[in-house]
Amino acid sequence: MAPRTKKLINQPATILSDMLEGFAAAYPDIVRLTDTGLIVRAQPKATGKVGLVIGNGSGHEPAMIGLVGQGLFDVNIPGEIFAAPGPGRILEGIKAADRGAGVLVCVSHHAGDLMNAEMALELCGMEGIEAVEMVVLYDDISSAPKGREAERRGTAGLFFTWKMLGAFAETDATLAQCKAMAEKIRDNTRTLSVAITPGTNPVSGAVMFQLPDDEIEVGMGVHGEIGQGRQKLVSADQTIDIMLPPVLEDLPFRAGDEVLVFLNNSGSMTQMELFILYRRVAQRLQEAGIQVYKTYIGPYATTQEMAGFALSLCRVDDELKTLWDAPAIGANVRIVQP
Amino acid sequence: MAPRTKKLINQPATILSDMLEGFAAAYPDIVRLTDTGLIVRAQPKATGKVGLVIGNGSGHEPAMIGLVGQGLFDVNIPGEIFAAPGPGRILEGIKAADRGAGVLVCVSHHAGDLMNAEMALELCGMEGIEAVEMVVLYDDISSAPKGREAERRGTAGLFFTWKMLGAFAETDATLAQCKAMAEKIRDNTRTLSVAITPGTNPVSGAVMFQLPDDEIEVGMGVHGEIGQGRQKLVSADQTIDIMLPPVLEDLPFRAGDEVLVFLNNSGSMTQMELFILYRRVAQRLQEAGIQVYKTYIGPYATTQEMAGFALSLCRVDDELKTLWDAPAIGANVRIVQP
Amino acid sequence: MTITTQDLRGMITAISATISVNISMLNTLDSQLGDGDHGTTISAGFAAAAEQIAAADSPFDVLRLTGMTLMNRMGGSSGALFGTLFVQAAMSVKEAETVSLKQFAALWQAGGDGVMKRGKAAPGDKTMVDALSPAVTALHQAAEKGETVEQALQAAAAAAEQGAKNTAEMTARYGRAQYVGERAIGHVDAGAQSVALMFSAMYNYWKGK
Amino acid sequence: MTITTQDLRGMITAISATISVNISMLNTLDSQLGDGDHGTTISAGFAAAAEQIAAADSPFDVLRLTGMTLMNRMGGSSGALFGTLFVQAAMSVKEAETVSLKQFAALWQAGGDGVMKRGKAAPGDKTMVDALSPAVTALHQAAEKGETVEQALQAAAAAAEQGAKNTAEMTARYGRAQYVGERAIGHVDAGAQSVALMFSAMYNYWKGK
Ligand SMILES: Nc1ncnc2c1ncn2[C@@H]1O[C@H](COP(=O)(O)OP(=O)(O)O)[C@@H](O)[C@H]1O
Ligand SMILES: Nc1ncnc2c1ncn2[C@@H]1O[C@H](COP(=O)(O)OP(=O)(O)O)[C@@H](O)[C@H]1O
Ligand SMILES: [Mg+2]
Ligand SMILES: [Mg+2]
Ligand SMILES: [Mg+2]
Ligand SMILES: [Mg+2]
Repeated sequence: MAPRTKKLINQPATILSDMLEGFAAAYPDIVRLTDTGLIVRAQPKATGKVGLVIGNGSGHEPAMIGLVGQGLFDVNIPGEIFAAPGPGRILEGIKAADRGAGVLVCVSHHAGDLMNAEMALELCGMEGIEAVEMVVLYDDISSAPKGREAERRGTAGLFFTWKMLGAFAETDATLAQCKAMAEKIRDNTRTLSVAITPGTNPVSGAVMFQLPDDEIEVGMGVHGEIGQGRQKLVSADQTIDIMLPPVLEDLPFRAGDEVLVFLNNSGSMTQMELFILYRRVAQRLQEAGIQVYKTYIGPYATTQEMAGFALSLCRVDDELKTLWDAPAIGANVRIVQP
Repeated sequence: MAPRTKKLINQPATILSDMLEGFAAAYPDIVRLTDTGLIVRAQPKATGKVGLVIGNGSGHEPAMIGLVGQGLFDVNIPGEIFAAPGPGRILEGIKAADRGAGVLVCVSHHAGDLMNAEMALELCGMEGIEAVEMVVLYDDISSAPKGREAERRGTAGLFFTWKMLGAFAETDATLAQCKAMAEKIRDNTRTLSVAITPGTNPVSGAVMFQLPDDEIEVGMGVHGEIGQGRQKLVSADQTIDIMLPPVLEDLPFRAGDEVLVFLNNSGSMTQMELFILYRRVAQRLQEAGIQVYKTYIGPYATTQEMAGFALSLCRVDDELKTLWDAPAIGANVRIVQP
Repeated sequence: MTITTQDLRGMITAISATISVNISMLNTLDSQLGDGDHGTTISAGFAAAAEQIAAADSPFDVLRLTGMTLMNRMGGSSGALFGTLFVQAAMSVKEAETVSLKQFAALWQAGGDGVMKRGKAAPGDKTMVDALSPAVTALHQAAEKGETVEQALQAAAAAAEQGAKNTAEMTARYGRAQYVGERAIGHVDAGAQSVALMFSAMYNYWKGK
Repeated sequence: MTITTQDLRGMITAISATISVNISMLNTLDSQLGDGDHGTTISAGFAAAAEQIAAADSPFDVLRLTGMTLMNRMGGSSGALFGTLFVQAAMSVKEAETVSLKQFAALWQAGGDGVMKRGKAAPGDKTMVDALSPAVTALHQAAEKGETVEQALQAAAAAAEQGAKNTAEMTARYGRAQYVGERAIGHVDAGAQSVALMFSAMYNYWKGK
């Protein structure tokens, strides 16, 4: 059949399997594709360490296939495009990640991800698998007001949790400690996104939302969910001046705090633009007396070729700084210190 | 002034300085921005090693600012958008890269880059700086026929040279050996690109070329230079079936060869598509009896938000394999083995 | 008159056939409020379920296998919810060899309760619940009145269809449709329409047998 | 009548002024065949050069500083080529305190040769050379005939303008225009038009002084 969008795919029905086969073929040192469509580490971590698992809709690459590897996830269960995998597949993922010290099922807060993970845990209960915990993560300040944090969506800022939790789960941390660490990172993270131009759904070929040539959408979700509202397209500096204050106020981040900063490329932002944007972030944080410990700029959770970015901050203490600096070697996300 | 394209910049005139300031602020561990607008390593390499320098037009990020660092370049001289820097600035870059063992000026073959580098070397001659050599690199099989390789343009495949030459220049290799190594890698590399949708020039706001909804351009250059000709948009597998044979025939790559494979994201290709494309590359190479040593998939030389990719192969021997596997830690390009 | 295992298999097969000819209609509905994939997704789910149940030999087996297949094949929220619908329905006929109309009403009641518990949506929230809930009520009423299975299914199908239609007047609090706010008004919810198609397919199966 | 250092400074300033009011015309020409930045680029180059030469106190200094500034400020091929034009022109008047018309013709000849050596393009290749080369010929002829500087510049400006116009009929072998192939026909080369503007500005300077 003719491709329905100007994308280089074979056919909508095989996007997931074609992608996973190509991905696994490209990175045999790092990942392996199982018969049941799981992405697992090429070298499983040592026994006696907590396994980290996540299931998610595909179409957001590198999330999450690119985040399986040393210092990151043990197993990813990729679902169809923008649809979380079902509970049976999550259960398989849990089993594959078990190294004898229990498994933490990580959930980026979206209805489908949560429901399927809940059902997978019910299946664990029925099968007598006990050392399994679930942690639900969220960071998007535009998706629910302060005071109702647990209703918020999981977006780009979860990258902080995956990176640092991944490092923590390489230590002798227990399952309960891992869960507490994930919550600690989550509770110190806040994110706000902006979209400039839409992406297209690779299955249906539909443009995911409409945006006039001179407008931006603040608070856009990772599937093109409408956010807080439209604003006029302004300069890079003015865009940061719109986005940073609500992020800072929400936690709040205060003078004297040390933070990690992440600019997530939603798809087709140029690095040029991201560096121009980061310049203003650095200026404003310095003015506010907030110190940047490390910066990460790049794609993590993309929305196909949507142009836009997320600004995410995580407040860190010495423990988190050490975890951030530990090596992480996923196929598409490699964090190593010089 | 109002932005002239839907990009998050401040104004066309300050794109370069805004970008460089933000970039340097984001990666203080890896790079430093000098008063004269050079990007240099935060930690200069030890004295007695050959310095590697490159100047180039900006707008292709991560190329080349993102490739300054350990195991990569010592100095990058970023020019204005799509315009090589002048000879005076290249001369400054040469001086900044000198660690007492000479400097190799690398040129990605484009008229402006070559002329300005030639003039910089003339300036070196006038100033009595002697230990400077120039090497001109090219890889794009669509830009001149076989037999006239030296007329070809430098495109995405130069990534192989930068990576492995960078590793080589961390050893005690001499200037002459470094130049010979660059030529060796160049002479084993072949590349072909395809564009799907155009990017916009961030200075003029102009769309860089026009392409009907159902066509692709094979042989597109990194500034939107028209290639071999238009073809109908076909599936991912068929696209590889069009692109791979001429690449293989040109060197030629033969059964029994070992190769590095690189898929360069020209800007807004999704990783999903690149993995789907890579699947077919791996299949076809296996059929041809050509063994893949390592694969790299990601952006190196982008053309703003152009959608498209380059397929590049480099034939390697044991020496090159060791150089590929050495750690490279640039701001936006980190190659480390698990 | 009771509903046999074979009838339940026939109904799932009929649902699969009906949904498969309505894929683009359901996708179009979903594209107004969501991401436009509901028809593709649910059709793939029921097609797989119809295959899986070929050898199922009890009402419990047919319903549970259908539910598990929908869950794992569809994924996402709708896989979880349509899957839960059938899995919970199965749980209420665990030991039964055949299903009376009263039991039939009760099993959809159990399934619907499972959906509401899993997804939190209540009637009026512009979801599949708005078609399911009136259909269950219609089945209960028919059972109490002593109507035939065919009459009951006809009433349930009509009630589900009306329930789906009514979603056009609502704004959504759950699912992707919650993000379109007031713009949702005027559009029928895709999941509710699927439920209506399910009951209509079951009625047609029964009428035609 | 000779050309003084002050005249050369005045001519560079005049070129800068003329180019600056033609930025969008030059950008438009370049956008037909290249990337649409030629006007912006060359205008920035000459504006910087006009500043740099304020204190230059010999013909060599004025021309060399102009060339170096164009090179470093413009970058790209056009910076290299317009820079080379002036740097090579400077080399041919190294010791001179003033410049005769004959020397003036010779310095542009040297500059033009430098451009052709650097860029490889010959007349007919649809580049700045196609305006430069007839202008140089016109200067030589005027010098041989013993015409005034003003007459010489008028003839050179007219020849350059005609040379630029003629590029419309050509296809390109150098510069970005080489990639548009036959589609180049009908469009004037931007760099050639800049050269025509340069000579026209120099003529107007001389006429107005
Ligand atoms: N929380 C919920 N409770 C009940 N039904 C829901 C809920 N969320 C979504 N739905 C139903 O799912 C339908 C969407 O299904 P589908 O398009 O397959 O999934 P997705 O929204 O993940 O693409 C909606 O039309 C709605 O009827
Ligand atoms: N090799 C060459 N020889 C002579 N002139 C050239 C050559 N290459 C380019 N040019 C001139 O440069 C002009 C383009 O200048 P400009 O737009 O500033 O540079 P770029 O093409 O790098 O954007 C062309 O119109 C042409 O006159
Ligand atoms: Mg969906
Ligand atoms: Mg240019
Ligand atoms: Mg949907
Ligand atoms: Mg140009």
